[in-house]
Amino acid sequence: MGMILKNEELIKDIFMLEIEGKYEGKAGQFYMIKVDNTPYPLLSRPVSIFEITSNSIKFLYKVVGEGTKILSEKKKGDSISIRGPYGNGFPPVKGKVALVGGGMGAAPLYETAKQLMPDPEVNVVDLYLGFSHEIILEDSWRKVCSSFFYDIGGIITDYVDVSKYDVILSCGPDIMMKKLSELGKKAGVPVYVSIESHMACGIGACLACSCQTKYGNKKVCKDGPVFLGEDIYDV
Amino acid sequence: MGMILKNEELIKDIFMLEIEGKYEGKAGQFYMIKVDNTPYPLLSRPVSIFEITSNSIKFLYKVVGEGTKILSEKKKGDSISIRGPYGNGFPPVKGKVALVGGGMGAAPLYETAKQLMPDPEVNVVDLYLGFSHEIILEDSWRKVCSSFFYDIGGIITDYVDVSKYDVILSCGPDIMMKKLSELGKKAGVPVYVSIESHMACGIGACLACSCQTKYGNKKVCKDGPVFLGEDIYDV
Amino acid sequence: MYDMKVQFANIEFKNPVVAASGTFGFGEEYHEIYDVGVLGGISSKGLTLSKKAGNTGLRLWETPMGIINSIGLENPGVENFISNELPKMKRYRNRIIVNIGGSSEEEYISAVERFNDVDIDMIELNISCPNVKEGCMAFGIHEDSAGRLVKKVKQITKHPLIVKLSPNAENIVKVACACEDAGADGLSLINTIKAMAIDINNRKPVFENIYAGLSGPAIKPIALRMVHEVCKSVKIPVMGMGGIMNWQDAIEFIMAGAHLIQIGTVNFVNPEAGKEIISGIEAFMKTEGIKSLDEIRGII
Amino acid sequence: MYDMKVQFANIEFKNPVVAASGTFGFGEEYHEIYDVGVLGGISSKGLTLSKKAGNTGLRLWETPMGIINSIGLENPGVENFISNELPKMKRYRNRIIVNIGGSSEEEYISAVERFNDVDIDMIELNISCPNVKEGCMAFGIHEDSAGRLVKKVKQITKHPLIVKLSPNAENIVKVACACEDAGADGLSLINTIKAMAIDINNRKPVFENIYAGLSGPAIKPIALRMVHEVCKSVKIPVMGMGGIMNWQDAIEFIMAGAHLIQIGTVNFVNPEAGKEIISGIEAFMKTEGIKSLDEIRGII
Ligand SMILES: Cc1cc2nc3c(=O)[nH]c(=O)nc-3n(C[C@H](O)[C@H](O)[C@H](O)COP(=O)(O)OP(=O)(O)OC[C@H]3O[C@@H](n4cnc5c(N)ncnc54)[C@H](O)[C@@H]3O)c2cc1C
Ligand SMILES: Cc1cc2nc3c(=O)[nH]c(=O)nc-3n(C[C@H](O)[C@H](O)[C@H](O)COP(=O)(O)OP(=O)(O)OC[C@H]3O[C@@H](n4cnc5c(N)ncnc54)[C@H](O)[C@@H]3O)c2cc1C
Ligand SMILES: Cc1cc2nc3c(=O)[nH]c(=O)nc-3n(C[C@H](O)[C@H](O)[C@H](O)COP(=O)(O)O)c2cc1C
Ligand SMILES: Cc1cc2nc3c(=O)[nH]c(=O)nc-3n(C[C@H](O)[C@H](O)[C@H](O)COP(=O)(O)O)c2cc1C
Ligand code: FES
Ligand code: FES
Repeated sequence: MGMILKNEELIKDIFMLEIEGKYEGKAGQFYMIKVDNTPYPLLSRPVSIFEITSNSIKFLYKVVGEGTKILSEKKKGDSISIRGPYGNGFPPVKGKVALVGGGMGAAPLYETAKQLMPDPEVNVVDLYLGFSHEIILEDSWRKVCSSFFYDIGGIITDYVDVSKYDVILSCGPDIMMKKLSELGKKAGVPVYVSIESHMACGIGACLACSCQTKYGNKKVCKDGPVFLGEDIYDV
Repeated sequence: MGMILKNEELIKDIFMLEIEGKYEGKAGQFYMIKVDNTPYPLLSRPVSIFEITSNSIKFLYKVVGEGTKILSEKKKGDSISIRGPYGNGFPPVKGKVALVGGGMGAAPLYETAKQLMPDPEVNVVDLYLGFSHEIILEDSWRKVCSSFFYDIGGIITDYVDVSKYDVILSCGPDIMMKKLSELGKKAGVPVYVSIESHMACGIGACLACSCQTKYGNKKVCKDGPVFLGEDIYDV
Repeated sequence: MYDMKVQFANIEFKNPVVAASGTFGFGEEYHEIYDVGVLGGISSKGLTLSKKAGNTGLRLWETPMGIINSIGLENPGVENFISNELPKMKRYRNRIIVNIGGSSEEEYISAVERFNDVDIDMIELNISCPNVKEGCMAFGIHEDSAGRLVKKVKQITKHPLIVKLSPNAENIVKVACACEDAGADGLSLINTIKAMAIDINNRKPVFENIYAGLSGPAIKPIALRMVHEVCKSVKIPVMGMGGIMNWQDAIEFIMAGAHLIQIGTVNFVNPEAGKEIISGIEAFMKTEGIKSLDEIRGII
Repeated sequence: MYDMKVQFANIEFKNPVVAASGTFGFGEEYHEIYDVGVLGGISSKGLTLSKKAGNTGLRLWETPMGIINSIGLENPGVENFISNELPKMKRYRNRIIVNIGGSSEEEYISAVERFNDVDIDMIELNISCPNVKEGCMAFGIHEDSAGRLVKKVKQITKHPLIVKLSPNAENIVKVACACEDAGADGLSLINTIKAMAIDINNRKPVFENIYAGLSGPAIKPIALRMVHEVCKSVKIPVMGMGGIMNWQDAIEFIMAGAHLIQIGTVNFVNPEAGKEIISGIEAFMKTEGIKSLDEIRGII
């Protein structure tokens, strides 16, 4: 049980949730959030780590259905239960890195950029984000990367010159991540994608989140959510 | 939807809930309270009117199960949905009146006493309350009646000289109300009892709350919750 | 333009939303909350030939997103209904479905017969109530007994006859087909699912009858599956129900093949649900450009 | 003093709480959260003779207080289980129940036979999975096919054999009795209930297989009723399950007659549920002065 420090609507339906406490986790991992303290709804919602601070953890989430709606009604001071961190997170990288996010896929890239910037093995962290309606947290993004590019309503992959980078980390709609994986394959640049799946346990026991990969079925919650794009998409 | 002004624990597990707004209702009627804004739990909980003020309604309730537990976690400023007033409430009375409550049966007697005291047809309003552990709201009770008697852990009916009164209004455990009905019958004094039943609709449509009376089945939610004791209990 | 009308066994309903038997009384109580005339129809509380007092003991128990009831068909009897309740129901000017229960073939037949010269729209033969000790659900468990009863009732009734099926049937599709073969003009399903609760503190079953009937959103996924199975197997129209809470649920049942939908437990949760579901369906049709529900019915 | 031990088919369980097949993997993931050795036993993910990839498309859908799953028996196959998973399960030092699915009698028999010389405690014959296209649940729908299969398997297995029954059976009591007659040493019930959901925006069924299996608290009242009915009808011991969320639910199943209880969906809701249910039962026994669960088993 953690206490909510903030649950603020940034723009319509997009919220920043901050929970007090010392939490662990690396970029690209997620937590399972129980949106209410009653047993309803039964399942926790998987949400990526947005940021870990010294005394809190932050999540950036969008209200899309009943669970996130209930979560959005929680107030400062309410207690909430979360479990995690789960999943593999983004792999260690080197050189010039591009982070590409679409929609709520932006969420895990903040902590990712924050962790990569001071990394001596990493030279460049370019952040590309595609939003559908409006940019959020513009100043924050700028601060955690080498260069920040964004687009509203368009196709963010159009802006990314894949061949300029040593590795690409991405999260967003399948169509975006597939496109990137294609470009990456052509250019010989590894593209890592963070994918979504409906989950029950979140820890690898129920097989609800199985996804087909080149190497057979993998669990999104445990073997993922980050995979090498070409192992997931038929590119 | 009303806004919660107060939801305060008076003594362990007993809460006073105050909701903002202009509400109607007479003594002995009840409201159906939806304890949470999610669909869970499905059914609203019937709770007697404790007091109606010019800009709010108050309920005195005890945490006994999951629904009242959820309710007890609501905070000032939360919104809540209630429906009512339902039920018949206590009948008009005259002369010397005793109000006898046991446990949470005290709840509807506050508004009842408050309404009877200024009534020119009523001469005396004596209030007898039996608590199991501890008295609550002692000062409040005293203010709304002619004389106030209470007992902790004992049997409150032992204190009531039924024959002194023209009518008795009561609410509490069945065993208490049955006893009073017996005494009343012997003394020729009408005893009204407010009874409980599990409810679904609260308005007379589902027949969940049917109770057997001398005159056939009656609905606690609509024909009651107040009945003449001797019509309900075999006395 | 956006037409919610539905033809069901040659009767026109102004929209597909019908109040389910036993959850809406005879409409009067809900009419104090909203004009129940906006509903496509109302299925009456289950009636038996003679008045019934229903079950003793606790009648209702809440479960996770469901309720178990053991009302036991408390009702005023057919005669009282006709003289006291029916005239009031007529004021709502929507379809009146008379739900009939019974414990023997004779009882069903006498009750149904009594309505031959009474102005109602439809008979809903309840062969699925799990809450009465004799009869009722017994007829709905197996296709033979169901078919036999329906055939006899069909022979004597002048009204369109729909049969309300039990999810406790051994094979609900077979029962549905037997009812169709026996001449039923339509089907309604599902009634409540046989269920149980135990009061562990008193070490007793919650209900005197031990078993009672589960309804509400908890059972929706099961109800929807059964409605889909039955709709794929019969040609007569179906009223689908079981746990419908909102217009989205209603659309699911229609996509699964139901002509009409009935709403039960939700009336207790939100007494204005009927009205809201109708406007929700209408809004959905507008947004999606659906002119008639025929376009989406049974597309799954 | 307060003894939670249970004898089940001559096997002693240290307490009545067993993790249900398919919801607990092979224990490993939950062992990172608590010592799963405290459980009475673990029923393995459903195994088939050969490795299975399971179903494609969406596999899980949440419903009001329930979940529908369409995993489709994804599993590593018997051989892989024996070499890679079983050794790890042994570390927990509780009862190992091997859950076996199949699509033909031969497949079941070969799979079960393979365990004859393997050190496990019990075989749970899954004739009730609604999520595979051929076989499995088909065997559990009718008493004849169930009895026939169980008889053959019983003949060849050296391990105690329990049969996992389907709530989708035409008559679950008849299937239970047929399994008992065929030599089953115990029964477990219920598996998931056949259910459905529709994605109204895309006008498609949620699951590629259309139907899938409902579990969780939504179904508890139905599961409890079935466990009660079966316990009243057979002499062999029963493992009861379906929607158990806490120790109170567990006690209900025991009072309904179950020797052991299994917990499935609750593991997803609260991964420490197993541990908590065990301590809850223990505390209840203390408060009520119950020395052995025999005192309350089947008192309803
Ligand atoms: C690893 C991972 C990380 C995620 N990180 C974020 C994040 O940082 N910010 C954010 O806004 N969203 C994130 N999501 C998506 C988020 O989990 C869903 O939006 C959320 O579960 C929707 O719940 P709901 O009850 O509002 O929607 P409903 O559609 O009502 O949910 C019904 C059920 O479907 C599941 N579900 C629905 N959509 C999704 C989805 N896209 N992915 C997984 N399960 C789903 C729900 O968990 C629930 O069990 C992430 C998903 C995954 C798998
Ligand atoms: C007319 C009327 C007036 C009432 N007034 C008050 C009051 O002023 N203050 C107060 O504290 N309590 C009052 N009660 C009792 C109150 O309704 C129950 O304590 C409450 O419903 C318990 O809900 P729960 O979810 O906490 O308990 P649970 O036991 O978990 O409830 C499970 C289900 O049983 C029903 N239920 C349980 N106990 C009762 C009961 N005693 N009466 C009716 N339904 C019950 C619940 O409504 C719910 O549907 C009144 C009851 C009635 C019928
Ligand atoms: C309190 C109650 C009483 C009911 N009485 C009847 C009845 O008299 N006749 C009948 O055919 N069905 C009766 N039912 C069943 C409902 O009409 C409906 O089939 C069932 O509740 C499933 O729908 P729901 O989940 O929307 O409630 C009753 C249901 C409830 C909850
Ligand atoms: C995700 C999932 C996978 C399951 N897989 C199996 C299985 O492989 N074999 C089996 O016999 N039962 C399987 N079941 C059924 C459960 O073991 C159990 O019978 C059912 O879920 C009811 O219990 P519950 O409500 O506690 O979950 C599965 C259930 C779920 C939810
Ligand atoms: S969510 Fe259960 S295995 Fe991934
Ligand atoms: S609660 Fe429905 S009739 Fe009284």
